[in-house]
Amino acid sequence: MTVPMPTSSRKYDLNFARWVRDNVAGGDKMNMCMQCGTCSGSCPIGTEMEDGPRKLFMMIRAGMKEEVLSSNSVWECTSCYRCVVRCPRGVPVTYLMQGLAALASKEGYAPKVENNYFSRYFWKSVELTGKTDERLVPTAYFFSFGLIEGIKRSLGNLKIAFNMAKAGRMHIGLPHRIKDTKGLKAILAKAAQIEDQKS
Amino acid sequence: MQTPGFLGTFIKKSEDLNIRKFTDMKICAMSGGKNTKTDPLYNQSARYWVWQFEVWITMRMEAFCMAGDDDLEDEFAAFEREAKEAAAKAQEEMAKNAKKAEPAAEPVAASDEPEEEDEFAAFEREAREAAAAAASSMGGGASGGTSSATASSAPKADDKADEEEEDDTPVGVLSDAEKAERDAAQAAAVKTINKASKALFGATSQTILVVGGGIAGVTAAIEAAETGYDVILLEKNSYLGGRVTRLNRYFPKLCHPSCGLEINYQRIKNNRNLKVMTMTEVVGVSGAKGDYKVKIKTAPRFIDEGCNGCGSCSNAVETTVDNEYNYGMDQIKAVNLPHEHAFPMKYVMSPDVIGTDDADKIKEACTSGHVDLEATATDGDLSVGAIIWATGWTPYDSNKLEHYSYSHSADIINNVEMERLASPDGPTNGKILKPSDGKEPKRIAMIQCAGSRDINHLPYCSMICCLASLKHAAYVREQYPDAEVDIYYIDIRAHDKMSSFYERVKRDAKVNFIKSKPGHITIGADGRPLIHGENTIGDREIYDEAYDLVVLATGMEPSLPLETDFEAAPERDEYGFVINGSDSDNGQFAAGVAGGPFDVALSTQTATASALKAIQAVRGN
Amino acid sequence: MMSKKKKMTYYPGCSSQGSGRHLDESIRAILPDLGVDVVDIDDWNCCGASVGNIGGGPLPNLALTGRNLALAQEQGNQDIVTGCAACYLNTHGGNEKIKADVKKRRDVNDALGEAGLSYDYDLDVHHVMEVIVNDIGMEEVEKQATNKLKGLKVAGWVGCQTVRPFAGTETGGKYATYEDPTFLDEITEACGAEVTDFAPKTNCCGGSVAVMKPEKTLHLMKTILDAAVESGADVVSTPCPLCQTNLEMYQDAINKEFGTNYNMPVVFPSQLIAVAMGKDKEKDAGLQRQTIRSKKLEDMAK
Amino acid sequence: MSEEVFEHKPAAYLCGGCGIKDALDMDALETAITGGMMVSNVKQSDAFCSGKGLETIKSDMKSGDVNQAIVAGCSPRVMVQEFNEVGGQVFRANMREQVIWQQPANNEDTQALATDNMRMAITQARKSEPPQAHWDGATSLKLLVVGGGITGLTAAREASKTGAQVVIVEKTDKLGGWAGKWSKFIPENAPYREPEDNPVPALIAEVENDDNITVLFDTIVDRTEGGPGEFSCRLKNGSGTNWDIYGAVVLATGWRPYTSEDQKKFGIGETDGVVTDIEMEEKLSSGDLKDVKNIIFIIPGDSDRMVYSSGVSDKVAIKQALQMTQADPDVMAYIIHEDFRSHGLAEEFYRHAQEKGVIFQRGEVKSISSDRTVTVDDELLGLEIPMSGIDLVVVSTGMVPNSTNIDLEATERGADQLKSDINPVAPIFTVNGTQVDEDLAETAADAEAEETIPEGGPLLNLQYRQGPHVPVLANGFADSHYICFPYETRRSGIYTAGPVRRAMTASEAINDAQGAVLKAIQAMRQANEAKAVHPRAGDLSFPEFGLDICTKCRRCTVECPFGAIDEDPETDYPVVNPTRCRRCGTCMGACPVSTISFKNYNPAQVSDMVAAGTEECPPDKPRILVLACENDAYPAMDMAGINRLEASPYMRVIPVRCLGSVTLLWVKTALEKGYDGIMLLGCKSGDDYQCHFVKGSGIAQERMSKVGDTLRSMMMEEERVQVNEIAIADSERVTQILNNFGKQIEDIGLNPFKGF
Repeated sequence: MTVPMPTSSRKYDLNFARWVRDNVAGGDKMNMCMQCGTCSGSCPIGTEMEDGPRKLFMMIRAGMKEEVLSSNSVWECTSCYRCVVRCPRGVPVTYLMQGLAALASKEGYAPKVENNYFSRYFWKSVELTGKTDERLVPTAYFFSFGLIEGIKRSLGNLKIAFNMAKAGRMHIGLPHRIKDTKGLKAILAKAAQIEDQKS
Repeated sequence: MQTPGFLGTFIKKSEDLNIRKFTDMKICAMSGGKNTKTDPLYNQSARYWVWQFEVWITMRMEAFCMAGDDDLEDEFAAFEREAKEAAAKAQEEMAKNAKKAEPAAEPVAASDEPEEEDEFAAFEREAREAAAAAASSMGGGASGGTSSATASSAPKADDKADEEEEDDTPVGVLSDAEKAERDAAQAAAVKTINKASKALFGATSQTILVVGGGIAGVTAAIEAAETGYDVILLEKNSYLGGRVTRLNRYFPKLCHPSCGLEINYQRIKNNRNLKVMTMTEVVGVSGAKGDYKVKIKTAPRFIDEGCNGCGSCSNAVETTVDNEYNYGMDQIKAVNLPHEHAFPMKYVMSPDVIGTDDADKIKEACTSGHVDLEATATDGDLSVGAIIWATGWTPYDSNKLEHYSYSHSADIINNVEMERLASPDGPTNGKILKPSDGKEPKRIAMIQCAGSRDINHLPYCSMICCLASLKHAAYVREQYPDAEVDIYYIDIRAHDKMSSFYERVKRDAKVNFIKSKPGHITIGADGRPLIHGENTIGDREIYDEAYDLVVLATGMEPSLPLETDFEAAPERDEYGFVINGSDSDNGQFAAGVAGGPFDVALSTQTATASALKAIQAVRGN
Repeated sequence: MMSKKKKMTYYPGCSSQGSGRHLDESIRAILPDLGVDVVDIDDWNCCGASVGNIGGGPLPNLALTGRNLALAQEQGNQDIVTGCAACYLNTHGGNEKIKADVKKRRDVNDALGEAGLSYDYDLDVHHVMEVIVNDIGMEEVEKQATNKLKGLKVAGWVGCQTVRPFAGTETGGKYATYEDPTFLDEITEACGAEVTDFAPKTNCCGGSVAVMKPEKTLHLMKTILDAAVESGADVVSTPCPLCQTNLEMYQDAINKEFGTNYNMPVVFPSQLIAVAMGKDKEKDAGLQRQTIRSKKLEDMAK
Repeated sequence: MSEEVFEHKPAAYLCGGCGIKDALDMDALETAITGGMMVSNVKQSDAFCSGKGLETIKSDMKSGDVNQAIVAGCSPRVMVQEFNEVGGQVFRANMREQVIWQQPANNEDTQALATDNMRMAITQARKSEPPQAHWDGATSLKLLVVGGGITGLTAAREASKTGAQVVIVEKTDKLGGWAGKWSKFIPENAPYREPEDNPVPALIAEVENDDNITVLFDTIVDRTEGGPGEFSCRLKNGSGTNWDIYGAVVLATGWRPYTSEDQKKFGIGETDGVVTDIEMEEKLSSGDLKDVKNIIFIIPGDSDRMVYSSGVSDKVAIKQALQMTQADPDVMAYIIHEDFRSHGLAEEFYRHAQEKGVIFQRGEVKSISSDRTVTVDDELLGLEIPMSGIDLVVVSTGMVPNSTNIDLEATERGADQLKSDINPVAPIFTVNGTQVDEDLAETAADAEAEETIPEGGPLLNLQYRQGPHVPVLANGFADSHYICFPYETRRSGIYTAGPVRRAMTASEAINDAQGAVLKAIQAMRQANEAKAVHPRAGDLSFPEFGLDICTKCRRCTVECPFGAIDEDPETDYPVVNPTRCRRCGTCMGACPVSTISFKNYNPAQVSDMVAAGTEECPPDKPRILVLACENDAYPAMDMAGINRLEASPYMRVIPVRCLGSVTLLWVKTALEKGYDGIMLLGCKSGDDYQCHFVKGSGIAQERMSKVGDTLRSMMMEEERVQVNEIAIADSERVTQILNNFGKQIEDIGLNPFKGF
């Protein structure tokens, strides 16, 4: 059954919590949070997050959909899994952050967030070649900010690229690709289709 | 990651907490002041004179008895005069006081006062009768004269017709008919009593076994024994008292555990139904309710039962071992009395000594021959009808809390170690000092739920830790008026009556409460522990705070291992707590923390209940 | 220690073809001698990493893992081993999800069916560190490490995803703790090198955020470098290719930002083992692939 | 009571073990005993505690030549069991802990101390007789249970199962109380996750079918006289009164709902769909909740309420929320709380509720509008959140203990008694010598004490001199020595159980009832054997009153901490209720004419001991009398010995049962006999008392505070008599205090009466 994303006229939508529980990966565990702060306190870049996972979960309970999906916190996660292993209630915080980011991306929130671009180009590369190209993904990502910004960011990394190439750690030439790109594409399309049916 | 705003929040919060603090108020006077307030008897200025007079009487009385007949007349006359003077003075004082006390002057005020009046009457009567008695006991036969001598100054004490007197009479008077009813009921009751006593005192040959001699085990054992049943109490350690004997004080009264233990030990010493076996563990249980066979193993003490505690053995050696009583925070002689309050007060020798020169020195030092170097562990079998598991708890292993760096800093300790630091018989003689350098800590953090309420460690709440930390804050604040204590918590779980203790500690402006479970602790460049986390209230803040001393409020794990090879093992929940036998009725019961994470009040409560259940089991109910 | 040679299917991961070539090379160099023969998954694809969950969504991301697992299964049903932390986390985590959740299993197989593949979920996925600790054993490493790295001081930096969130779990091999793992130091010692007192063992370098927004994560790497230098280390050893690359390539940026002067070589434990086993310093240990090179280590290498 | 004349046949046993013989001149000691002390039968041994040593004493006792053994050796606190077995009265002179372990060996002063200790012990024996049972009548073994709720029902069933006859007095016409109405119970059994079925109906059936149990409905206890084993109770119901005799009482009168202004602000009873958690139980039982899809439970965090609800309300809210989601998984249940107190294993219950989708929010509810929009000041978000679309709001109450009968009018005497029982602001800890919440202590003490005095009349209407109520503690909870000895009250034989003691869940009350029953049965048995109950359990001694010189001053009746002494309504003489008595001796200390005594502990005896301690004192040596509480101060002094802390050799220490038993006679004797200073060491007094006899220590301080005037009138310095509170762990402090006192006395100079 497809449950539409709740769109309530109210600012605080008490059904949002349940919707997240049923529709976001790991959302069933979100409710186990007891607001202790271990996750945000453990986060290596907790200071960079506006809200941090704990507060996000509380906002979800309070039904603050807009604020949750437009929070920068979901995009800052480094996936270090410190919060996951420390969480006294077994909440898979990292997965939830990724899930919320995916949701925000899908729902059209936070289009200007850098990580969103990065993950999009990353996925593009995977879809096309079956592999991540360490050259192309960052470059595409850099240029996603516009031509000037792209050149600036690329130049900033030029020395790194040079060093890497010198050490033989930068692949030169056409991107690596898997043999069965067609099969992979079909698999991913099917998976995306199944996923769409769910939500 | 310095977050200066954080401290500001602290200070603001502290001020809020202390909003009701009025600095011009003085501490309530200790006992005198309080009694004056609360006890009507003492609530009169005339009381002063009553006491004064009492001292007189006491001191004179014997003088009369000693004095010869000849001196008596004079002595007595003098006494009488003094008594009269004192009485008059008291009356005057009383009158003055009464005026002050009843400005309302309502008619009911009269009935408010009889206590006072009566007191005075009694006071006078006392003088009269004491004198009469003194005189008559010496065969003076002056009773007539005596009563007339004092009667003039005293109202009639026996004037019971007075209604005010009646009101004051504590014991309501029954009519003759009512008395007859009561007496008939009493007489009738006596007839049925023999039958009842047979049922209640039904003899049983079965013994109750209590495993574990901490506060719960001691309580269960002595309560059952004082009810008239045979009890064997096993304790793994060389002394009774378990965990609580290593606590400095109890919350919320902040009194010493040894105080209640001493009473219990006195009870044990005077009870013939109870047999205590120390250094003994259960290694096997088989059979069923009413007929359990319990295999026990007693470790060698190397000092036999006859030890009289003289200590000459200990004086004979210099070798030391880790002091288990102080959680290894210091050393103790290899043959020792584990602590000053150890019961039984008998020495114990470390097995490490066996085979060394010290062993011979020790043997030689004990002139009464109570050292047995050949002692070995002995096995035994007990036949018992019911078993009470009072095996208590073990502090959760702080080393497992890797993110709190317990093993990386001497100044990160746990709550049981804090108890020892604060105990007069602890490694620092009760002075709370930083273990790293022995200096006084100025800033102390306490971290709640260190390993509790955590599915990676102990999923349950250990119940005691919040209150223990509040108590630890009190220890610190008493010793260091300038020190600041920060308590990091998820929820402060001060249950039922204990919540007023929390409310009161909160009023200390230098005890701060931060709703945050810290993420981790690192060691700063200056060697001080640095706590990292998120303050969860309001505008969340990520903090890094340095402390001189960090106390991890670790929780309790049941000591009885979850897996035992007992044939008839007690039923257990998933954490290893013994499930009380009330449902399965297998004659095995839990007392204290063996049955769940409890504080001392609940441990003694459950222990008393377990004694009843065990008695029912051995009675065959 | 293993009595018989173990056969495993090897999943190199995307970094093996770029930034992490020296990890790949050193693993391939040491494993057979230590008793593990490896065969690559034929036509393996990307694991999806962390950002795959966002870019592609949970099920497509899981399907990537499913495809690798299905290929490995076709190839002879040997357990999978990988050296990359992210590959391990995704492949092992995905595998466990597929095993535990009937619905996910069905969905993944539905998707795999589009390419004529299927996965019966009876493979296990291991990290190469887990294999070294649990299957090979430190004794064997020590025995074979004949070219002892005497005097080399090594700060063991485990990073995040190698141990989190699986190293402490039953299926993850239960070979290390999350906060204070010791295996890296044990490898260092087995190689005859000296372990330095290095506290931020499991600190995060910023991961992919470091690639995207280095300005937000430079201080994380600085903390690690600070501690390494403080401990007197000659090199930092880390099992994670992203950690290695980040910490190595951002040192210039850190020096610029904080006015420091760091030039700390960052190597893989497999490189240390390779050198200690007397393997070729370039072909096997890949020491030439360091952008910051350790002369001390290279001098010890054969 | 028939009494034979007791012939004293003392013998002294001088133990030389533990280094005593190396530190003391044993032969000189023996000579002193046979000489001045006039005990001819003296034996020496190296270990009287050994089998051989004990055998010596035993055979002497058996021969009939000896019936009192005075053992000089270790402290009376050790080897108790061993010496208890010798078959006669044993007196102990502490030569070890408090002599040779604290004094230099082979020293004149040490020898004098040892000799005096022996002299005092011999004097003690001379004025002591073996106590005999004071009771030869049968005592009742029937238990009275007041209250027919879950606590009372459990108490009755458990007592019956242990062989007792039971009467339950229930003031309504129904058994079960509050708990009987609950739809489900909070789980107390593993795995502690799901609400459990209500056990009360089955329990009621069990009680009703039990031949040992009688249930009296619509009945209250109108009057209670007597004591354990002989409580004469008049029970009253609509049709009249009836007397019966009981051995002990379990008070299980339960609780009533707490409501505060704060709760009223939520519109309970006004706004449709806002109910209390108690009303919610009825709804859950009746199933009247079909249309409720969104429900909010509010646990207000106000501190006044906490003491009545903490840890209970939280579990109730979880239970009810779980019941809602179990009935209909689509229900959204919110719990708004501050500190969430699901302590202990109830954390499982909390987690389970979260698993089931119950949502927990931390914050304070600001308001509830008429359409039930609940505005929460969410602490964690720092925002006010309006939660709308709510069908039902449930507000937690609390449990006010029924430590009184609120249906009855309070009497003035009763109120006075309760007021003097309560001090909610007893000192807890001090910072820089100031109580931490001194503002509260000063300003709120009286106000709060007034406020927390429970309303209503007495539950048992005790015909005790000290008032009709069972004593209460702060907030009206029934008396309980609630850490170490939770069932001990200041009224022997009356045990409180269940929520009247503290807020607790119904399941917890079951356990509590079991404990109280054990104590009640124990008290009945002890009374039957004429033995004292806690803490001097088994003691056969009891206070005897020489009424011939009694002045009816009422000191003893007023001061007895246990209300054991009444006044005869006709003659006004004190009447002791022996089974109520705990044998502390406070009455003895109170009596101005010293006419109250125990066979083995009496004013004359200790007075003589005091005199004996300074009998041979050279005129130039100071002597200090230490009267030390045997429960805490004396053990602390022993521990000072164990720790080999050096002490002044001029102390003469006499352990007393309780400082409350110290009579001024002893002080007077001491001053007359030339002691230079007197130190009384007792336990912490006051509301947070550590005195095992509750008030003894406080009373002693009160008495002694007046001695100063007398001293002045004798031209002596006030400082010569001091009282100190000593905790048992104070071994170092007690030594310091005594040594400082010794110095102080030296500075003042010797007692001018010395040598007269």
